[in-house]
Amino acid sequence: MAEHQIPQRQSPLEPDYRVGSHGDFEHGVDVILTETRPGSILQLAAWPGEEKMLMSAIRAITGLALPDGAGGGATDGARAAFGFAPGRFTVVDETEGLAASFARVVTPAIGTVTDLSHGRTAIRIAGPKAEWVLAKLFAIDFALSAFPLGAGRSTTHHDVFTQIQRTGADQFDMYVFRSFARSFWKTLCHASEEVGYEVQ
Amino acid sequence: MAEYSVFSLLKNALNGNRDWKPAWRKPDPKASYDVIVVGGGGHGLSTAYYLAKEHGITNVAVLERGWIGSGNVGRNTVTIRSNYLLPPNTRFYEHSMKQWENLSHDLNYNVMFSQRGVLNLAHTPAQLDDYARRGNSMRHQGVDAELMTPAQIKQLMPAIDISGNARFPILGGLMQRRAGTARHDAVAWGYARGADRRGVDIIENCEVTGFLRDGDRITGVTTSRGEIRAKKVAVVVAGSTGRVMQLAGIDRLPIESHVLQAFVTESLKPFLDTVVTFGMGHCYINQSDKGGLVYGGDIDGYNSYAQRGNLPIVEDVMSEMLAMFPSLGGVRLLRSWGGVCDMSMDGSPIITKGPLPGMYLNCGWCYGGFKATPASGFCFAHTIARDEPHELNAAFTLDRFHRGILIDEKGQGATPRLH
Amino acid sequence: MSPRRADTGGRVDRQRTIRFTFDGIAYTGHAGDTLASALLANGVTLFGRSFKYHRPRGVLSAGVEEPNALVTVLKGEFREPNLPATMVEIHDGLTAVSQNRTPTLAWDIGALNQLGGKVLAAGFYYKTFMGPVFGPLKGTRFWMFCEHFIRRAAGLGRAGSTPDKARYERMNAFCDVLVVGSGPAGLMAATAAAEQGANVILAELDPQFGGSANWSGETIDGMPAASWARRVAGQLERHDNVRLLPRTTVWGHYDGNVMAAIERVSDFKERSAKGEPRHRHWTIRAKSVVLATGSLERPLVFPGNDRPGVMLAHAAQRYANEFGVLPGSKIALFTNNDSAYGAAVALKKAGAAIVAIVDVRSELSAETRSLASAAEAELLNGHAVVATEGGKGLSGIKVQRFDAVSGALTGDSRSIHADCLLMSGGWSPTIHLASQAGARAQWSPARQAFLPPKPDGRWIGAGAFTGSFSTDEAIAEGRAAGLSAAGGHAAPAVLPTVEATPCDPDPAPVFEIKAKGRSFVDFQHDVTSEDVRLAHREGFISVEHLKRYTTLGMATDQGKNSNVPGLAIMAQALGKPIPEVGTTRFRPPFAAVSLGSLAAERYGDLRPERLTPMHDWHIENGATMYSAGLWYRPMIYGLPGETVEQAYVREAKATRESAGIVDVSTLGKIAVQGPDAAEFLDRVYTNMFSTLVVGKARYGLMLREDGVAFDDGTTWRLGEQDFLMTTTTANAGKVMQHLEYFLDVIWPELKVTITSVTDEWAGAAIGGPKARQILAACVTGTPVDNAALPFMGIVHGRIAGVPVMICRLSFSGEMAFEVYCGAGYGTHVWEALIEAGKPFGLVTYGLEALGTMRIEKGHVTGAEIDGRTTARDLHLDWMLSKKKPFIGSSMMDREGLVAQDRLELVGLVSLDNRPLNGGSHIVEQLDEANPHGSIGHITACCYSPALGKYIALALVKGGKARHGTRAFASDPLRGRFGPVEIVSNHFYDPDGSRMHG
Amino acid sequence: MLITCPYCGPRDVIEFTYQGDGNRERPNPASQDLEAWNAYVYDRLNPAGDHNEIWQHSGGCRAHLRMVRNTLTHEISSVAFVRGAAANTKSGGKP
Repeated sequence: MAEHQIPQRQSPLEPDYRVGSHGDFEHGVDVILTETRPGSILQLAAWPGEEKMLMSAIRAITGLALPDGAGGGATDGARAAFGFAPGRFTVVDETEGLAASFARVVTPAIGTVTDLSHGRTAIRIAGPKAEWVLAKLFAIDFALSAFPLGAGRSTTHHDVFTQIQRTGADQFDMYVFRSFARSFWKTLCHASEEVGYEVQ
Repeated sequence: MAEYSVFSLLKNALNGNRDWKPAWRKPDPKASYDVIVVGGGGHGLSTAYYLAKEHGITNVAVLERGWIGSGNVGRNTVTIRSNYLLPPNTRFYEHSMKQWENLSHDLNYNVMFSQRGVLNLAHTPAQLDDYARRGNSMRHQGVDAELMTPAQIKQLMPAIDISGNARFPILGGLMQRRAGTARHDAVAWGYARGADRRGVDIIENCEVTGFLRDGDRITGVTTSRGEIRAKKVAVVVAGSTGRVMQLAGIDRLPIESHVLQAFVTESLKPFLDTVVTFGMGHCYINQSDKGGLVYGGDIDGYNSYAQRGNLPIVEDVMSEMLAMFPSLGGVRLLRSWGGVCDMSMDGSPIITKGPLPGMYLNCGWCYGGFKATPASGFCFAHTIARDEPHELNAAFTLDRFHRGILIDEKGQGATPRLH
Repeated sequence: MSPRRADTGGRVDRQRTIRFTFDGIAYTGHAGDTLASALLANGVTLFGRSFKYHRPRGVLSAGVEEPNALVTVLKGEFREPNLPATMVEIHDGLTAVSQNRTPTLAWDIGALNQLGGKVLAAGFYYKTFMGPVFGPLKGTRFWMFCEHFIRRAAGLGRAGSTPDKARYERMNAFCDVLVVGSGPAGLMAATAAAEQGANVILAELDPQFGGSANWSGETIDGMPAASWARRVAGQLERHDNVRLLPRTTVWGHYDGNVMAAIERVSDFKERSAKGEPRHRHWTIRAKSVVLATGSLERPLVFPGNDRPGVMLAHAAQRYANEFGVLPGSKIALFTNNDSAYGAAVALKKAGAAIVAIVDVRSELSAETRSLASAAEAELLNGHAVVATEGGKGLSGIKVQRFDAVSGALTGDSRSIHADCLLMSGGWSPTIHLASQAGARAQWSPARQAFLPPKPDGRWIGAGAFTGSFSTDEAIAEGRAAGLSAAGGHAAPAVLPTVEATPCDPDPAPVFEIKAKGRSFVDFQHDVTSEDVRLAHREGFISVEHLKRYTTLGMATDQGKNSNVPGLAIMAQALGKPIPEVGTTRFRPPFAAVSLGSLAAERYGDLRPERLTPMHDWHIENGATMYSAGLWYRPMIYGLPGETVEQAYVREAKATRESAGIVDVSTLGKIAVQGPDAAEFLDRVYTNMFSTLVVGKARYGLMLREDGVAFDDGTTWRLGEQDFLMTTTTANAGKVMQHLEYFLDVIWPELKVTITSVTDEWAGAAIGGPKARQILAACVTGTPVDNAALPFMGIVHGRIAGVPVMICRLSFSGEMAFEVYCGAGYGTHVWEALIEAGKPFGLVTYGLEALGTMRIEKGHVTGAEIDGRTTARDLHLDWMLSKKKPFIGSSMMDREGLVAQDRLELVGLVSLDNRPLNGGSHIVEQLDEANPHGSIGHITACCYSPALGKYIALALVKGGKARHGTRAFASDPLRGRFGPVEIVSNHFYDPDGSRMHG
Repeated sequence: MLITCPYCGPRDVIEFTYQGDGNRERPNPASQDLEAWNAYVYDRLNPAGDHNEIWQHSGGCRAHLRMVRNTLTHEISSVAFVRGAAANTKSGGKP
């Protein structure tokens, strides 16, 4: 039998991922939508009292220093991490294999590592109207003062549970369940038509 | 008091309608009664009516905190049906249905019971099988039920979307043609007038503030209008059961009080002559004789006595309604309101003697109490008069929860918000 | 002469002509007109018909409270009924039609209802139609017969039947201060809050900010009030922390200051931009709310008060000052208060003649008298209007001397020629939003109105909302409210100065003139003052009984016009003060709101679709999809010409003969990790998991706390502290919540993490005698023989280069394997398996074949674990460990759960070789004509290719004891009756030799 | 209704799942006291006024919260994690 290369992962959005400008773009493209396709998406959990240990592990492996506080997070472009629940963090890396790195460091005494690299789909919205479009879908305050750079939020658009991280002044990365991703993508595109959007 | 009829209407019209008398008296409470019915809602009034009519017990007072019919009998979405799955429920509600069929005549009051049919839409083959099970259960107990095809449904209600590309296409439905709607307030008023004509005292603005006791035994009530004694005290205050029973020292019951919202649109030319329910979620809708669409959905899902709900349910219900009727996007919501429901631990009611000596309890109607109004009063009156349940309410005991003899129509267990 | 456009005045753009039609007649108006103002400008007086008597009606108001002038707007096939013409902004191409008339507005056959007159009084329906005691129309049948005709005449506008193409959207907003209403009070509040640095949203239901400033004719800071308002709004617009929302009605005040509002984004446009919604449903979470919602003028109740041409006084002032429209040329006024005098002066200025001011009060202030002189009006103080004259328009009024204290009319009546009568019965503050929030209104005997109580911290009021009707007060209160809402302090400031005509805010307590003729209280519903008195006579005396008995206040204006007059008439009949009759609590919405906006993005797309990684493959390969909850799953992969039954029989047969593969990605999957994971599983499952070795899986059963069966599935031990639990597709979410509850609330000491990994893994179940050979042909990195992969064993390997996890377990009863890989590789692995299976005759199969094979095996699913059955009922009692407590163990033996007559799982075989139906019941004695005696029902059924018979699973009383006996399937719903044999639920390969291999 | 989750801040009620009366005590798992089990599963306090109840922030951080909420006004007077608050959230402020 022939040896195979590991294939490229299939995007759940494919048939509905239409690169180009859409909606009311004649008046300007106010948001850009992309699927960022990171190689690794992990969820890390610390036992009560071990949160600091876990945060140091995150720092050791990703170089990201998370601020204290609920939803605190950081990003350096290639990697991102944020808290999404008490003692729980999402860590994302462009490259694959992050789970193995963490498995070595996050001992059973500290907490657990759960690999969701396939199970979550990462969608980015960027542009001056990003807050406006997201506010159509999510009942959280996207203003920079309420949702600082790097911070993460767990919320829901009807049935679609979503983690959102602010990765720029007008840029947000959303992590949704893969099975819902296509439906959510269509909803997001629909909501973006008013401001004109481009898929890259 | 005069009979109502087309002749009395004509005679009074000629008189400028000046000779009409109050539909029920406004008596002051007496010092004691044979039976005190706490709660002047539909079930309390019908209990008093049947105590008088069926059992000759007329020395009865109905005590109402506000105005009669101010609770759920005047806040529901008026659906009447007996399309239940489990035999204790089917039997009970079918008895009620038979009472409804002659109720206007019985009460000499037009409660506008209209057997326009109730249709439950099914959206998956599994759901259709589920409905078939229920419909067949009804048929095996002598209750009418039929399955309808999408084409038949479309014929019945042309505005409905039966297209296959709907998110939840309609594969068919379970129809009970004898089911329908009634004018909710008229039910309270009709029973009040009927009870009053048989000698029952209906006492409004009379809030029960406590129970009189002789040892364990309940011997009467204290009220905002003084003490009233009675041989028997019947509590029938669904929606306020927790509050009233607390006055009797019972603070834990297999009941949570939840708020249920209901909605009506602006008046439209009638286009929907059947009650229809959406199967992928929870939404039920009918169109009143005034033309408003009257509809509702799930309870808000948390304990509340506030008769006021919140926005998410409003949005859910509208979304589901438009999934059925996509042409109604421009139709406008006129009014919403909330009622407080006794959500029981298995979704079925309680009609029982006790739990204290001298006391009788009727509660736990979840959000299906309106259609039960006649049978509930009928059975409760029987239980009060004979000190034992009628065979129709023998299963609706309070101890069934602990004994595990549940009547769990939805199979959700002790999670009231899901019933 | 009829209404007309004045030569000057108003904010309409007279340079821009707009063309529209009403009832098929082409009209023109100006930009800025409402449909009402434009039609008035064209001389139209007849706008609609009332609900019950179909009486001709004109326009009563100029705003959201309009009860009479309701129209349907047509957009192609789409209809939007019941819109107040006063709220419809005209645009080119607007097509509106009148409602509730047959055949035309001018000649309406429904007006014959008026002949019913006194018979049709309140309560009419309750007193007749009870029907005969026998015959075809006995009981309620007679009512239904009559109802059929009543419904034909019922209803206002007609809803369309084509789907609404418009877009509706939701918008979530957060702010420090929401200001509702942009009159002088609202503008001042927004400015003050904004200057404190607060995030402010200012919502105004009209297109123009300014409220009463737009038509009061007053002067603020030396400029016309309307100009002042425009300037302030302009300043607000320049603040970064202020969002201005025109055309936005705040209609709901929910718990926690969650405010619901509807913005009419593009209704006023001929065409909306791409992606632009028609309505936007705003949900605004405001830390504080300033209610500056103003007040509503009340009609007076007197005979003929509903004739077209009778209008609220301030409405006429609005038409003149905002739209440059005169509602008449010879105008009379009828009032119980000072405010109408300002209207008289304004209309005089705009070019109308004021023929008379009829005031119920005999004593008037000098200022008031001078206003009457300024209007050059004959002042008839101590008088009342006792009749109106005319047909579909007003021609005159009759007045008589009136004593405001006794209500007595004396002397002869006198006719006055007038083509328009303006009335003012005082003002009611618009307290709806405060009332929705739970505030109890308080009656002010001075203002003769319900006023809001003291602010409760969530909201604060300002201006006319609080009963402070002068602009001076509005400005001061607005500023104070804005500061307070923003948490600031009232710094001394120079407030804008107001020049206004003096106006006593207190009306005379006169609501009704009792004279011969019908006096309307609720215009739309035709409730007269006599109806209110009839309700009193019959004992319907509490405000709620009054409303329900007469339908007063139930019309589309929700009592905005009728509420207080109705209460006042009842109070007088009872001889009690008004507040003792009761106060109505207002409910959302403040004004009617489109259903589409509330559904927003869910309109047309109710819930999201959940797709497996192989979804597109299934579609491309001919699968018929089945919607299961939110998921889509292949039902069959039909060949051309095949029926569903033929397809699943072929698929199941091929699976049992060679091999089949099915997508099982939808199964719920939960990662259970941590040092206490095994202990946790022991507690939640009825059977043991701590004894499970790494690399093996076990079938588990969960009960609810009450001892009833909950869910089942296999759980795989991937590591000492690492389990993968699977659940049924339908219960995945519920199981997750159930586990989280116990971990968080009951056993917080357990170190366990649970995570939904349903979407992480693509799953394919491959089963059949050749399944192992197929795996052997494509799996690398691990053997898959019996030694390496025994029953319930787990191995890790690769397929087509992709890491996979394979567990040997079986739902079909065949030698079978579940192959899991990262979801992103799902299609890749699926295709590799299919490719590998080709030489072995591998088929893809769907849910129908899956169901068939599980029925043959007697496995249970949601149809049997239906929330009422116990482990014993399902013959799963062997899974109930006696060595440990588990969830449900203490309650599963209660008397009701172990009773003899419970429904138990059995198998059924059709003895007449015809299909059985799901949901069919089982009886011992067949009685097709009169079905009865059900002993159970069929939960699932199929044609069994393995047995060559139609079989079913059923829940039957007595269960096992009936094995080998005959009964009948009884399905009256579908007319299917037939004999069955009751057998064990394990139809096929009961000892499991095939799956153990 | 807004519920202020100690981790996520104020969120709409739609994000939360009601888990009922928070006054119930689950008997010892090994207990055979059926009355105690029955009372735990079926009998609920149902006061008109302040109510001690359990909610889950199922549409957010998924933590279970113990709240005191008034059933007449829906006002929430206290919210806390059922499980001891994680050190991480103690050390920081609200989001």
